[in-house]
Amino acid sequence: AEHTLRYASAGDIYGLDPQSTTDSFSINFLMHIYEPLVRYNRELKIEPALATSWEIVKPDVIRYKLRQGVKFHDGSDFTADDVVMSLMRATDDKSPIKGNLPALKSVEKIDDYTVELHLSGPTPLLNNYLTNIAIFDAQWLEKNNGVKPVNAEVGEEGYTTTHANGTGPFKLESRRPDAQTVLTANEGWWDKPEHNLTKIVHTPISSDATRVAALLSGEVDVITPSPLQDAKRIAGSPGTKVLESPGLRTIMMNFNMRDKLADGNVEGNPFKDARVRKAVYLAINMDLVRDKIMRGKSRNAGMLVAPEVPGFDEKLNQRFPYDTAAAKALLAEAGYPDGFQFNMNCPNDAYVNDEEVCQAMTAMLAQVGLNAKLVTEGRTLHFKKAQEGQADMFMLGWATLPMLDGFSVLSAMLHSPEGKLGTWNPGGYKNAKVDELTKKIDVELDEAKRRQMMAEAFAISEEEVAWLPLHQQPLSWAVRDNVEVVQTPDDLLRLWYARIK
Amino acid sequence: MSDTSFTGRLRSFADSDLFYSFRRSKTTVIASIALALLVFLAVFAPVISPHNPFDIAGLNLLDSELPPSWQEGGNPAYLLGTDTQARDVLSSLLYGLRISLLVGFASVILAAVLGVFLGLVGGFVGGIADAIIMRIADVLLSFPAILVALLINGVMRGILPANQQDSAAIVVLVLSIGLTNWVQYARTVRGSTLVERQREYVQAARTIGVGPLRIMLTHIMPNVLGPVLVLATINLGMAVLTEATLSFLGVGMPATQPSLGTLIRVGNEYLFSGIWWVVIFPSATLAVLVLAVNLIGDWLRDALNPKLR
Amino acid sequence: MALLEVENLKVEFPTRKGVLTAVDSVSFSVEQGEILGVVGESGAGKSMTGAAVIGLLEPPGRIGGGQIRLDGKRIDNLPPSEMRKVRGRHIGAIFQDPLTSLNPLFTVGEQLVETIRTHLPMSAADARKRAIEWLAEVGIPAPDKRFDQYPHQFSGGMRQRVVIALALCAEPRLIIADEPTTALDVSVQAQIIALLKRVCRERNAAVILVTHDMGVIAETADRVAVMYAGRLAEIGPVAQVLQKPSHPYTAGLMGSIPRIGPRPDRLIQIEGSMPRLTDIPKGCAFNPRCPKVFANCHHNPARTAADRRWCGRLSALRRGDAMNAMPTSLKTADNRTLLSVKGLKKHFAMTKPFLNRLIEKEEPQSVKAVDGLDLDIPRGQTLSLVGESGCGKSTVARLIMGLSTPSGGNITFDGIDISRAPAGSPAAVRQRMQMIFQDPYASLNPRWRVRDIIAEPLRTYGLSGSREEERREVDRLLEFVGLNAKDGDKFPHEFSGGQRQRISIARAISTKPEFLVCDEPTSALDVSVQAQILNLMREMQRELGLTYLFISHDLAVVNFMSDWIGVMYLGRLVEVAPAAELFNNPQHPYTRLLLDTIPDLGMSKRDRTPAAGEVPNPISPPPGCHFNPRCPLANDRCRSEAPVLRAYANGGRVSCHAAEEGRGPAIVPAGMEHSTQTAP
Amino acid sequence: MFVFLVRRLFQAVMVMLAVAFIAFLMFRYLGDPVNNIVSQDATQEQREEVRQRLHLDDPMIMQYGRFVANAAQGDFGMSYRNSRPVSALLAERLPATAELVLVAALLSLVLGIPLGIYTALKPRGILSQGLQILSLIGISLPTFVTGILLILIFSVWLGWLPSFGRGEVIDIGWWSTGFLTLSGIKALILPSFMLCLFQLTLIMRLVRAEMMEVLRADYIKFAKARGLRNKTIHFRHALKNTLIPVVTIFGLQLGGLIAFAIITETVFQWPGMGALFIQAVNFTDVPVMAAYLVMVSLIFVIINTSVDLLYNVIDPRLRADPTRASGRGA
Ligand SMILES: Nc1ncnc2c1ncn2[C@@H]1O[C@H](COP(=O)(O)OP(=O)(O)OP(=O)(O)O)[C@@H](O)[C@H]1O
Ligand SMILES: Nc1ncnc2c1ncn2[C@@H]1O[C@H](COP(=O)(O)OP(=O)(O)OP(=O)(O)O)[C@@H](O)[C@H]1O
Ligand SMILES: [Mg+2]
Ligand SMILES: [Mg+2]
Repeated sequence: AEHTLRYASAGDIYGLDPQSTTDSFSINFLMHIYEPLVRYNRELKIEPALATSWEIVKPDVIRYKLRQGVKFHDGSDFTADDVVMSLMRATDDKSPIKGNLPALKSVEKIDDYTVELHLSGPTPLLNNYLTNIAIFDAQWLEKNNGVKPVNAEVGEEGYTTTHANGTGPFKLESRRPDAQTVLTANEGWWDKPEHNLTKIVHTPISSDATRVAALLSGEVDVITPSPLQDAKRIAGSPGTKVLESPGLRTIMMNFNMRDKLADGNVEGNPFKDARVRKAVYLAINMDLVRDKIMRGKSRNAGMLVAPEVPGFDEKLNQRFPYDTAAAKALLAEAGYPDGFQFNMNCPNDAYVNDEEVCQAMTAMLAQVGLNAKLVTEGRTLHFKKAQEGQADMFMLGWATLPMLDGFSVLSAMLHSPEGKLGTWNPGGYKNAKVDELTKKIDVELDEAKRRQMMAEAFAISEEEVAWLPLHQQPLSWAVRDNVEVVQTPDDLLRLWYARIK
Repeated sequence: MSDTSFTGRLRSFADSDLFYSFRRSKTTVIASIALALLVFLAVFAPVISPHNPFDIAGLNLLDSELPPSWQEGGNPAYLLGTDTQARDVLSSLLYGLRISLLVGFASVILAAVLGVFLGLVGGFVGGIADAIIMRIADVLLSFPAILVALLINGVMRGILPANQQDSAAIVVLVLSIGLTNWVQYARTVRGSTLVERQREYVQAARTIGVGPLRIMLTHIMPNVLGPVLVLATINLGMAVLTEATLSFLGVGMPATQPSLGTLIRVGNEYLFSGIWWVVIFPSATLAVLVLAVNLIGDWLRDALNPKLR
Repeated sequence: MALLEVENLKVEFPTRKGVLTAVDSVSFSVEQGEILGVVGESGAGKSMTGAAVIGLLEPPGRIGGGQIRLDGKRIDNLPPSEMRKVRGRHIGAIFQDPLTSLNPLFTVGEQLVETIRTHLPMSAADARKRAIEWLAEVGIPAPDKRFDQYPHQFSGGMRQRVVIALALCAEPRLIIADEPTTALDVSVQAQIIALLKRVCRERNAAVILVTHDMGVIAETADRVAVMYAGRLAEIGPVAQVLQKPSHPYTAGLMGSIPRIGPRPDRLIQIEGSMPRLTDIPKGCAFNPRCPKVFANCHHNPARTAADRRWCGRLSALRRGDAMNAMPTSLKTADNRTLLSVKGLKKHFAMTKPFLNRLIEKEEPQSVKAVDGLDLDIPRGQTLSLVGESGCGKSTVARLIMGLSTPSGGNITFDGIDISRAPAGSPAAVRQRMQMIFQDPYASLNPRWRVRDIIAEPLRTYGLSGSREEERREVDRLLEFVGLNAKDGDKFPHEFSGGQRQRISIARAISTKPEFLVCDEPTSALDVSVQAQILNLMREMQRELGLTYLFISHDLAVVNFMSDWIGVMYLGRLVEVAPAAELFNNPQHPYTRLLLDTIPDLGMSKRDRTPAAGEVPNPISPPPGCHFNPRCPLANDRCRSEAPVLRAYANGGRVSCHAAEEGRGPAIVPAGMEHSTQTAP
Repeated sequence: MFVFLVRRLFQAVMVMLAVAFIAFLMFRYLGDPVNNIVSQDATQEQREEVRQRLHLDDPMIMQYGRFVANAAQGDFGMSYRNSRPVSALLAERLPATAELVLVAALLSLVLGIPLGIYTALKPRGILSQGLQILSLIGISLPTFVTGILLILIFSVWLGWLPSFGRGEVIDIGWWSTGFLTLSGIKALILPSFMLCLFQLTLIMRLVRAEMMEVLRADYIKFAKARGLRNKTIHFRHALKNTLIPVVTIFGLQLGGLIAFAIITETVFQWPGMGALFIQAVNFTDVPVMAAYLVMVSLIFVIINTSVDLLYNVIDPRLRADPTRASGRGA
C-alpha cells in the first residue's frame, strides 16, 4: 500500500552533500539516503551499518570489515574504495567537516571489503565520530568531479550539493530547496526495513504557528519541533498527539571569570569567587522553571551532560537545592551583601523557550539582590558575543553530538582555553586537575577508566560551579495518530523506524 | 474675531471651520477620544498600572498564565491575566503602549523635523544642496522602507557597545524609523516650498531685504506645515506598525522592555495554546490605536485640503 | 415666446451658518439669436446664474426658488438624466479657462466626436467629418492634422477655439459663455470674441455672455444685465445701460472704468466694496455704498421685473459728472532722472541636464526675457510698461528691485549703480525703492498679522524704534491708505482684495520710499475697486512726490496713470513716448495692434479686425525685427535686420524700419476716434 | 527617450552601489558567519582558516570592491550556508516571490480601483463609509498577526486552504509556476491576500481621493456641460486622469510588496527570496543578503523606470518631453 509520510521541520537541510555541513539536522536527514560505517540504533547504541565489524589492530590503527552485497542507488557496488575516498574527502584540508573526524590520518584499503584507519593517537570515540560520516560512491564522485569537498571559494556549484547517490533506506526523488524534498523507499536496501513507508515528503516550516497549523489541518503527519506551549492544544485535537521526552541537550549558563565584569558596577569580578557562583546557582528555582515555563517537560540537571551520555553520573546529577537565604548569605560572605550588577546574554531562537528561561532567571536573581541586565538576541549575534567574552553570564546548550560522550564537555567547555581545547570556555574557567584529567581521557581506551576519570573531573567542576547547569530541554514532536516514530533523545528523527497505520 | 488673548483664540478656534468639520464627523470625534484616552493611559502608565512590569524582583512564576480576572481561575489582582513570565498583562500593556507611542511620536517628530528642514533647504536654496538632498531621497525611496529600517537598525546596533544596546533600543528604533520616513516630508515640503518661494509675499520680503534663513523660517515654513501635519498623523500609525513588524523580524524592542509590537510578537506564539489573553489584548490595543490615528489623519487631510471643501 | 425665460431665480448655499443666497430674485429672458451680456463685480452671482440655467450648480448649491424655462418648458426641475440631454444639445457652455476645460488625456478629435455622437445620431466616420469641419469653422489651420493632437499641443487661444467648437458642435440654441476670454492674452481676446459672435450669429444661437469687461459688452451684446450682490441691478439694451444708466451702481461702475483719452485726475469711485453674502444689507443691497441713498432704500428691495427703473430714485448721476476734470496739477517737474536703465539684459538659461546635452549634442538655449532695454524715469513722474504676457515686464521690475541679477547692462538709482546689488542692499538705497505686487491674495503672508506685515520693512531696516512708536507708525500708515487702525490685528484673509492691496501699499510706503515699482497692481481687482486703488496711487504721487514704474497690460489704466509709456515686445522696447503722444500718434505697428485690441466702450459698433497671430515663443524669436511675422508692414529688411530705438519728432522713441522709412499708411488707431471725443 | 533611459540607468547604478555599500556596512555587525560554518567545537585555528578562505579577514573596502566587481558580472559568490552560488539560489526563489507579488499586486488593483471608484462616487453612502473603515481596520494589525489569523480560520478551522507552501508547481524552463495546478492556485490565495491587504487599502484610498479631486476639475465640469453621460464622464474622463498618480504610487509600492513579502513568506513558508533573505540574516550569510538587497533595488529601479515609461503611454503631455516624468512629485 502507499504510505507517504509528510514531515515538517523548522528548517531545511543545507544541501544534499552530507559532508558539506556540520549541521546535525542536515546530516541526519541525509543519512536516510547515505549511510555511515556505523550508526546509532533506536537506543542510541552504536551498531554496524556499512561496516559489519571492527577490531583494534594497534591503539592507533583500527580495521573495519565492510558489508558485502550492498548497492548504491545507481546500482554500483559498495567496496573499500568507496570508504577510502569518502573518508579522505571528509578529512580533506578544505572539508568543512574535517573537525568531525579529527584523528584520522589515512585510510588503507586491505582488500575489497576491508579497510584500516590510521589515527594520530588512541581515539576511544572513533565509532561515535564515524556515525556522522556518510559514504559516497567513489566512481560516482569521480565521474561528477566531486572527489574534493565542495569548495565555496571556487564559486561553482558542487554536483553533490544538488544530487545524491547513497546506499541508504531511501532514495532522492526530487528536491526544491526550502520548499520540498521527496524521498522514496529504496527497495534494494541491504537491511530489513522496519519502516513501511513508500515515500517521505519533507517541508521546512520555520514559523512555529504555521507548522502547528499544518499539522492540525492535516497537511503534514509529523512536525519537529512542536512548540511546548501548544502541546495541550495538539493533544486535545482529534487525530494528533504530542511526543515528548527529555533530550540530550543540556542547557547551562557560563560565568565570566576574567579579571573584570563586562558590564558591572563593582571593581574586579565577583564571579571569580566560587561562593558568588554558587549563590547564583542557589537563587535559581529550576523546579518552578520546569513547571511553569517548560510546562513540566524538562529535566532539571545537576550535571553538564544528560543521562544518555557516557560520563553521566547519577550521583553528580543532584542539584544544589534552591535556597535564597543561603544564596544571600553566600553573597554577604563574599562581600556583596547588596548584590551587584552584570549582564546576562541569551539567545532567543536557539533553545526551547530560551528567552523566557532567562527572563525568569533575572527575576529570581533580582530576589537575592543580583541585578542581571538581560540581553537577548538571535543566535548568530549571541554566540559571537559569547565567544568574544562580551557577556558576564551567557546561555549555552550542549548535546555532545556527534561524539555522544562527556568528553565533549570536558574538552570544549571545562578545559582552559588552549589550542583545540577549551574552545567554548570564553569565561576562562581553569582548574589544573580538570585540565590534566581531560588530556588523559582523550587517549584512554579503557572504558571503565575513562568513565571514572570523567566522573572525577565533573565532580571538581561541579563543586566549583564552573558552569551553572539548568536542565535538559525537552524534545517535543507532534504526529498524527496513525504515525509511529521513534523519538531518540538526540532530537533526530530516524524515519527508517517510522510506520504508518 | 481677532482677539489676541488666549480665550479669544480658543473661541475663534471653536468657531473655525476646522473645528466645525471635526464636530460634524462622528467617527473622528470617537477616534480622537480613543486616541486621547490611549495617550492618557500611556503617559500615566506608571501611576495607573496595578503592577510594575519592569520590577522583575516582584515577579513570581507561580502566578504565571493566570487568565483574565473574570474567567475561572482568574485573580482579581490581575485584571487581564498574566503572561508566561507572571507579568500582569494590563500593566505590560500600558507600558507597552507607552513605548509604542514613544517610538511612534519620536520617530515621526524626527522624520518631520528632518524632512521639513531638508525640504525647505532643498526647495528654497536649490542648486547643489537641493540636488544632493533629492538624490539621497531618491535612493531611500528606491528601496522598501522596511529594508532600509533593517539596514539602519543593523548598523546602529553594530556601532553601539553591547552593554548599551538594550537601553538604546528605543533610540535605535526611533532613528531607523525616523531616518527612513523623512523623505516623504522632504518631498512634500520641497514641493510646497517651490510654490511658496514664487509667491509674492516672499518676493515682498526679499525686496525689503529679509535674509534667506529668516524668509525660510518665518515666511515659508508656517505656510507649508499643513500637509506635514497630515503626513505626520498618518505616519504615526505607520511608525507604530513598523515597530511591530521590526519586532517580528527580531530587531524591535527587547522582551525586557516590551512595546505593543513585542508583546504581540511574543504572544503570537501562544495563539494556539489557549493563553489567548496575552495576544488578544495587546493586538486589540494596537489596532484601536492605529485605527484611531488613521481616522484622524483621514479627516485632517480632507479638512485641510482646500480643493475638497 | 422667448427662448429662455428666467423668473425669480434664487440660488442658495446651505452652510453651517445658515443658508446663503447667492442669487436672489433674478428674472430675465433671452430671445432667439440674441446676445445678452451679464456684467458685475466678482462674486456678484454671474456664474451662479449661468450654472443654474445649465443645471450645473456644484453641490451644496441648489436652486431655491423661481423657474427656468427653455422654449416655455421648465428645465429647472428636470431629473438629472433628462437635464443631461438638454446640456450640450440645447444649451452649450464655455468656461473661463481653456487650459483646464479640455481633458488633457484625450485628443481634441476624440472629445469632439464623443460630444457629437452623444447628441446626434451619427456614424463614427460622419462624426469625424463633422468634427473636422468644426475645427475648420473655428479657425484652426490644418484641422485634419490637428484632429489627432492633444490639448497641450495647442496654444491658449487655439484651445479656446476648440472649446467653442465643442460647445457648439451639437448645435445648441443657447450658449452660456462665462468669461470666455479672461484667461487669454489681450491680443487674442478680441479674436475669440469675434469668433464667438460670428458663429453664433451664423447659427442664430443665443448667447449669455458673462464678463466683467464693459468694452466687450459694448461691442458684442444686444442687451446687458448688471448684477450686484446676487441681484439684478439693471437690465436693458446696451446703449441705454452704458450711456444712460438708471442705477447709481451702474453709473458708478461706468464711471470707474478708466478710458483712453484726456486724463482725469480722479476716477469716479464707489466707496467700499460689495457686501459678503453673509451680510447683504436690507432693502437695496447697494444702499451702503450708494451716493443717492434715501430712506426707502433701506426697506424696499428691488422692484419687479416690469419696472425698468431699478433704483428707488432716478439717478441724476451721470458718467459725465465724474469727468468734472480737475485741472491737472502742475507737477513740480524736476526733470532729473531718478532711475536709469542702460542696455539691461536678462537671459534665462534653458539648458537641459548635462547628459541630455552630451548625448543630443544640443546647443544651450536661453530665454531672452529682457534683451537690451534702455529706460529713464524722471523724478516725480510715472513711466508705464505695456505689452503682452511674457514680453518681460515683470522681469524688468524684478531686475530693478534686485530680485534677480541682470545678465548685462546696468541700473542706476539716483546716480548709484545698483545693477548687481541684491535685494535689500545697499539698505540706504533699497529702502528708497519699494514694490507693489499684482496678486493681493499672494502678496501678503497668510499666517502673519497685518500689523507685522506692515512693520516688517521697518524692522528689517531698523527704522521701527520702540514698540510703541512702531505701533503708532503702523496705525498711521493704515489710516493713510484708507483702512482702520484696528485692522492691524487681523489676518489678511479677513480682508477683501481691494483692502489687501491697500495693505500692500501701506507696507510699500512704510520706509518712506521715493520710487515704487507697481507690477499690475490692479489687474486682479474689480473695476470699482481698481478705481479706488488707482485714485489712491495718484493721490500718493501728488502728496508724496513719488516716482512710479507702472506695469500693466491694460492701456486704459496706463493712460490714467502715466506720463510716459514704454511698449515692450519680446524683451525689447519697441516704442517709448509721452502718454498722450503714444495714444494719438503711435509709430510702431505693434503699438497700433495693441491699441486696436481695446474694446470700444463708445458703442461705435465698428468692426474691429482683430490682429492675426499668436504670441510668439520667446525661446526662438524670429530673426530681424521680432515682430515681423505679425506685422503687416514687414519686408525683407525687417526679417533680417533688427531695428534700434530712434527718437522721433514728438519726444518719443521707436524702433521700427517701417516708421523710419515712412513706409505704409499711417493708420489711425481705432480707439482714438473715441479718445478724441469729449465726454457727452 | 534614449537620454532618459541612460540617465535612469546611471541613477540605478548609483542607487545599487549605495545599497551594496550600506549592506556591507551592516553585515559587519550582524554576527560572525564563521560561527555558523564551523562546528561548535572547532578550534581557533580552524576558525581562522575559514575566515581566510572566505576572505573575511580582508578590509571592508576590499570585500566591498570585490563584491561589486563580481556582482557586475552576475556573480554574487557562494552562499556560506549551503555552498551554492547565490545567483542560483536567487534564481530558484525568484519565481515564487514574483508570482506572489504579482498576484498580490493584481489583487490590490482589481479590488482597490473599483472600491476606490465606488467610494469616490458615493462618498456619503453607508456602504462606502463602512468600506473605508473596514479597510482601515484591515491594516491596523501587524501583517504577521493577520497572516496567522487567516491560517487559523481558513486552514485550521475551515480546512479550505493550505497553510503553507506553494502547492504543486510545474517547471517551465527554469521558471517554476504555481499557476497551472489547482493546489498551486489554492496555495496562493491566503499569502497573496495577506500581502495585498495594505496595498489594497492604499490604492482604494488613493483612487478615492484622486477621483474626488478629478471630479472637481474644470474639464469634468465642461464634459458635463457638453451633456456627456455620467458613465462616460466617470469611467472615461475621470478614471483615466485618476490613474496617473495611482500608477506612480503603485510603482513605488510594488517595491514595498517585495519587502513585505519577507514577512508573508515567513508566515506561510513560501519558498521565495524573502524567506531566503531572512534565513540568510539568521545565518549571517553575507553573500546572500548582499545579493538580495542589490537584486531588490534592481527590481525597484526597473519598476520605477517602467512606471516612468508607462507614463508616456497614459499621459500624452509627457510624450513630447519624457524628462518631465522623472520630476513627478511625491
Ligand atoms: N460652494 C459655495 N458655498 C458658498 N458660497 C458660494 C459657493 N460657491 C459660490 N459661492 C458664492 O456665490 C456668490 C456668487 O458667485 P459667482 O461665482 O456666481 O460670482 P461671479 O459673479 O461669477 O464672480 P466672478 O467674476 O469672480 O466669477 C459668491 O459670493 C460666492 O462667494
Ligand atoms: N525664472 C525664469 N526662468 C526661465 N524663464 C523665465 C523666468 N522668469 C521669466 N521667464 C520667462 O521670461 C519671459 C518674460 O517673463 P515676464 O514674467 O517678465 O513677463 P511679463 O511681461 O511680466 O508677463 P505677464 O504679463 O504674464 O506677467 C517669459 O517668457 C517667461 O517665461
Ligand atoms: Mg464667475
Ligand atoms: Mg508679469
